[in-house]
Amino acid sequence: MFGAEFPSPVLLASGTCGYGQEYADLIPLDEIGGLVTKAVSLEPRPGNPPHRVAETPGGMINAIGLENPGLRGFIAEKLPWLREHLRRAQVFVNVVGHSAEDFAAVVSGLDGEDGFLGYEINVSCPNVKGGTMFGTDERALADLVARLRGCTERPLVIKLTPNVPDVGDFARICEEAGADGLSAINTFPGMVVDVARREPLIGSRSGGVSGPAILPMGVYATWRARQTCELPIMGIGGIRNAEDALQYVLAGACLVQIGTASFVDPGAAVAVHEGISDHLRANGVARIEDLVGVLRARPGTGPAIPAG
Amino acid sequence: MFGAEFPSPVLLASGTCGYGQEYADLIPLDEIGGLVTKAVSLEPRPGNPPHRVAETPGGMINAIGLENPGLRGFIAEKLPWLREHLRRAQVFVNVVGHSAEDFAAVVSGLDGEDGFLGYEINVSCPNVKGGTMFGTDERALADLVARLRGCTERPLVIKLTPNVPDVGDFARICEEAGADGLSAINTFPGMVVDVARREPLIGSRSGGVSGPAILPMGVYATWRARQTCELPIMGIGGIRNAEDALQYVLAGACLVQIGTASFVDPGAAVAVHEGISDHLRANGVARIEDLVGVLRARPGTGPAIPAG
Amino acid sequence: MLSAGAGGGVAVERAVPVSRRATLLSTRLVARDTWWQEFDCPDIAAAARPGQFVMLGVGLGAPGAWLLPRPFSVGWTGSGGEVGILLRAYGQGTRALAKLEAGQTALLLGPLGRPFDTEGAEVECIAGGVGLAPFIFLAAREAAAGRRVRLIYGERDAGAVFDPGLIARLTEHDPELFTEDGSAGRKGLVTAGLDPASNALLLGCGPTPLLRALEAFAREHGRGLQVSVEEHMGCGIGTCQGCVVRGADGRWVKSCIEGSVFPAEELDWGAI
Amino acid sequence: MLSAGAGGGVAVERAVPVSRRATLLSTRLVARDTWWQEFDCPDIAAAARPGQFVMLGVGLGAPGAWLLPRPFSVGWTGSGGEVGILLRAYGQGTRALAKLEAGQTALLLGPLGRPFDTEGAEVECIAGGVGLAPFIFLAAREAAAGRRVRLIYGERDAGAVFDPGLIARLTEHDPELFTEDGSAGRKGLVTAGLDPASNALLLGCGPTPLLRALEAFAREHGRGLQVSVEEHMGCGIGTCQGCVVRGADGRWVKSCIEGSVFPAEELDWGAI
Ligand SMILES: Cc1cc2nc3c(=O)[nH]c(=O)nc-3n(C[C@H](O)[C@H](O)[C@H](O)COP(=O)(O)OP(=O)(O)OC[C@H]3O[C@@H](n4cnc5c(N)ncnc54)[C@H](O)[C@@H]3O)c2cc1C
Ligand SMILES: Cc1cc2nc3c(=O)[nH]c(=O)nc-3n(C[C@H](O)[C@H](O)[C@H](O)COP(=O)(O)OP(=O)(O)OC[C@H]3O[C@@H](n4cnc5c(N)ncnc54)[C@H](O)[C@@H]3O)c2cc1C
Ligand SMILES: Cc1cc2nc3c(=O)[nH]c(=O)nc-3n(C[C@H](O)[C@H](O)[C@H](O)COP(=O)(O)O)c2cc1C
Ligand SMILES: Cc1cc2nc3c(=O)[nH]c(=O)nc-3n(C[C@H](O)[C@H](O)[C@H](O)COP(=O)(O)O)c2cc1C
Ligand code: FES
Ligand code: FES
Repeated sequence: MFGAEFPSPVLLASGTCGYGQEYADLIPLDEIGGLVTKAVSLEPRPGNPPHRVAETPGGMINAIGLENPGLRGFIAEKLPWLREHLRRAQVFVNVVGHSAEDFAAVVSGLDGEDGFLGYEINVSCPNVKGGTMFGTDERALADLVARLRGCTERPLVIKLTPNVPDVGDFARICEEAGADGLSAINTFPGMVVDVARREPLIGSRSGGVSGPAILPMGVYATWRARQTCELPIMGIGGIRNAEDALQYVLAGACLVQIGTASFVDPGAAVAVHEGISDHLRANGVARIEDLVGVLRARPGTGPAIPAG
Repeated sequence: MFGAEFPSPVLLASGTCGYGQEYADLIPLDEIGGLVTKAVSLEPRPGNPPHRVAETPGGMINAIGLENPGLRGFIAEKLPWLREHLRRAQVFVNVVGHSAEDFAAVVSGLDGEDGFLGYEINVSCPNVKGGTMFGTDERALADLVARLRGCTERPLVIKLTPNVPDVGDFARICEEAGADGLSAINTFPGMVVDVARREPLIGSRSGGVSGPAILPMGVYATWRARQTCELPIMGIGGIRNAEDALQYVLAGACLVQIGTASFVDPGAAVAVHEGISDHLRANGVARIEDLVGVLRARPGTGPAIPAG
Repeated sequence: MLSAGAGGGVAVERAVPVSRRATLLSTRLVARDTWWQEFDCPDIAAAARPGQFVMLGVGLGAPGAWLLPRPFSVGWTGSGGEVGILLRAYGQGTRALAKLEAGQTALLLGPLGRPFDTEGAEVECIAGGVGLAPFIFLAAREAAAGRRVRLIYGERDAGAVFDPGLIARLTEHDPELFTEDGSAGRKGLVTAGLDPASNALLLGCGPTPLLRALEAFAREHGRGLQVSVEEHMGCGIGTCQGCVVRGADGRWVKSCIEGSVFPAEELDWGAI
Repeated sequence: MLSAGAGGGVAVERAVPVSRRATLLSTRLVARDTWWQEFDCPDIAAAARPGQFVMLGVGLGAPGAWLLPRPFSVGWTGSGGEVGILLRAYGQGTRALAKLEAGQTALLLGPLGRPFDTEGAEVECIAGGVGLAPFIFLAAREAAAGRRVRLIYGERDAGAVFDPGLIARLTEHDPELFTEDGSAGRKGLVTAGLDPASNALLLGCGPTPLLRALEAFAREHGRGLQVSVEEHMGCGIGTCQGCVVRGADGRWVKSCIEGSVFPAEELDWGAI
């Protein structure tokens, strides 16, 4: 997978594990599949005013504002730790930018460094040119992926946003433009109102919703992406346990990422990893690859209108 | 509002209250604001194979497949009951179609009948011409709304789908095309995998996710719609109690709809109605209109990147 | 308040459902993963008929908890307004409901669905697992009216068998017990208890394979059969159309109001 | 395992946090909506220092329940490995956690954050409401070392006051009590207890208006002040950047690792 060995199909999701260091004290990182770093942008970003996080029904909302030390800060302060402390765990660097140039500069600036496997491109952010998000604009996305493909031979994974009519279309675009894989999905835009104070609870007003609440949406997005392209998929969104993770696998994911669940239990990723191994053993499945996307049709299933 | 008196700002949401009759035995329908019927299509629809519903974390998934008795069946079997039994509760007929012609035929076919106030147009369904959903295709949506506007002088409310990059764009399109109001939001596409059987749990594979899980997304969509247009908005998605409903009101909704919560407690809509009244009284607010969209900015809030 | 019900072709009269917050009077582990719960719910107790069910949930208030109500057969009603439920913990929802403790409250919506229609007939009840519940209710009612039914009850093994003493006390009937491994009662499937020579009306409740076997038996021997089917439910009252099963005429029928008890001939057995 | 912590400019050594499923040994309603909970958690008990906190949650397994952990000051540690928490039920999460019963388990992540840095100093602790918790811990530790601190504790009214007998037993200190309505202790705000003549290091924990008043007092009188701030938290360990407050230099600082205890001069008081 991505030309590398993953000790497990379970990774920690971007933004929920920093740059690895803090979790290393809590869980054996080299026993899970690895991690995706917090977003790295060209310049350091200060992030949003508080409150930045709050609980929502079955999930949480966050608006960190992509706070990060920037490309140089990442290389100087964060990458050395990853390089020196991880032996088997694989690392993807989550990359964010406000323009294709930004993204390209981060990827080019990192590409000669050691200590990570590839990139996860976070396209859930506004494109200063044009105003739309990269991840919701077919043309901008295709151009971005093609451009980044020219900057690196490392695994280039595009993290899809679910805010589109059909994730499948965007999956195909990424494949055609030269991506090596997909991550599905990022958060949903949401808002929490503090009724007593009559103001948004979150400092930047709106934020991204994650956690179990979005589990069925993430599984669906993974399945759609699997219908339209051949790229390996990392399934993300609401995974709490092995059963949730296996929903993603059966729908088409070959790796999964654990985000919000780690806040509830720092051992969540390890438990998912062990639970998947148990499931494979109990069901006589030799390799997880044998389960990827093998969803059977239900008897009597025909073309149907999903909603209502 | 919509040229009519609403006894309360709380209505029952489409698809969760049938055509009113069953709930009339359980709650005093004339004390809440009214209801939106199950979708009505031109021809009867058989609906999807089971399972059609299941629980998800913080919500549920449904894939009923818009089963309904069709325009003639609705007029013959369902409308008479609504006409004869409701005195103060307002009724919107939820309309669905596979083509603009279908929609127009339902609206025209109903327009001369008594027993309802207006239409809620369900655009979360595929357009046979073109393949996209009406609700995610700016052009198709504008044409549809303009066409329906020509068919009726009754309140014409468009029910927005959240599966778009920015609900605000679609809200504006509806306003420009002549709609009288908006409903925000319909369900999110989702999938649940039965891991033991390795098949989708839902007969039609995917379905729509509703319930508290989508509360922050619905509040956000309401707020976005309020930013871009002046139309009255019915807030829908995950409302369990008065506080949830007031989040929608403060974000910009003047009416709210209760869907999934009625399954958990058939008295939910009545409780929300009473809770809102209590809140207004306790806070010395004369009319709920005084709260609509009055969200204050948090101190220190500036332009910000919502996610990550 | 009795109505003919909203379902098509429904003969038996039934009460209009009510929604009540009811106190759990007692709960008791009666077999492996299986609880007998009695709720204080006089309105439903007074109106329910055997074969009907309730939607049982915790409501919207419980902090952090989200649970759609789950359907359970009315397993018994007491003269003090008690409603008894035989609950087997299975997935998320039933595990949560099994944890309810005496003194806590739950929301009950009922009575729901079409009851068994046994008017005057001689009756044989065939129960698989917690499919026993509606027959406890039926047998108790019949016993109270001085009548008897035949009660055939099957489980996988002795550990799963609902306390026979309690069954006897509730129903004044002794079920004929079968277990698959022979660890209690007779060894074998519950269908082994069927008597080809009898003419009694068959009532079946339990897993789908059992219902199928009963249907085949009834067809072969020209016997009347009513079965209670299980399908996922949203509302329980006929509004959401979530609970359909395929009818003999090819239409989807709502199992919450046109069932959950159906005469076998109303169903498409190829699709059950 | 001691490290200097990942936060910038952090002087006091602190232990690496651990995540433990711990049994609730006892829980006791000690004031209106306020519980004293003791968990069996030797690792955290051994490592925690006054001013540090834990993230307390129910984990992922509880069926139907979803709860992000909430931060709570370590309120005391026992020689038997107990960790004491003073928990006031407020919103959804604290209401759920308040319902935990003895014998049930919860997940504790800790010890977290920067402790108070009081090395050798004479200390005055000013607590508003459950802001008392870290000072119970501090006073108990000081008492065990044969030292004393001044403990000033304010609440709205007598009903909210944490059982003085229990405080005395845990800390061997008698707090100077203030209530806003005078229904217990002296009438007035806790800041009325401040002594302009003293030179002791001030430690503050409680609602923001109290912290602001302390800051103004400390600035006016040239006194040292450390405060524990409260901000919403995601991870509690410095990875999510969810918990920022504005630092004196205008940067956002993570209150979970650079705080929650800050020397007053490190914060931008215009933004607190
Ligand atoms: C009319 C009727 C009467 C019933 N009577 C009893 C009874 O007396 N005692 C008893 O123990 N059980 C009874 N059941 C079955 C019981 O409702 C299910 O075991 C329960 O819904 C499963 O929920 P879960 O959360 O444990 O399972 P999960 O699999 O976690 O549930 C997931 C979803 O599937 C649905 N679901 C799963 N299995 C069933 C099922 N068999 N029937 C309906 N929905 C299902 C749930 O409602 C939920 O939406 C009855 C079912 C019906 C339809
Ligand atoms: C370092 C620290 C130590 C604390 N020590 C104690 C203690 O010893 N005893 C005690 O009773 N309380 C303490 N608190 C406050 C306690 O964490 C909050 O009361 C609790 O998080 C509120 O959760 P809720 O679900 O009741 O409120 P809700 O308003 O329902 O919570 C909604 C969201 O806001 C967050 N939130 C709301 N209020 C606060 C707050 N004041 N601080 C942090 N997050 C908040 C919650 O985490 C949640 O994400 C402490 C807080 C911090 C940061
Ligand atoms: C606090 C927080 C910060 C996040 N930051 C990022 C980020 O920097 N880049 C990114 O691509 N995704 C980010 N995400 C999204 C997660 O990686 C993940 O896609 C999402 O949370 C869904 O997974 P979950 O439900 O398991 O949390 C963040 C999520 C959270 C909760
Ligand atoms: C079982 C079910 C059926 C539904 N049918 C329709 C429908 O026919 N037309 C429609 O516009 N929305 C339909 N909806 C969507 C709801 O009206 C509502 O928009 C959605 O459920 C979100 O609200 P909630 O979270 O309060 O349920 C249906 C929802 C459910 C749960
Ligand atoms: S469960 Fe809703 S119609 Fe049957
Ligand atoms: S709470 Fe996550 S960084 Fe502080």
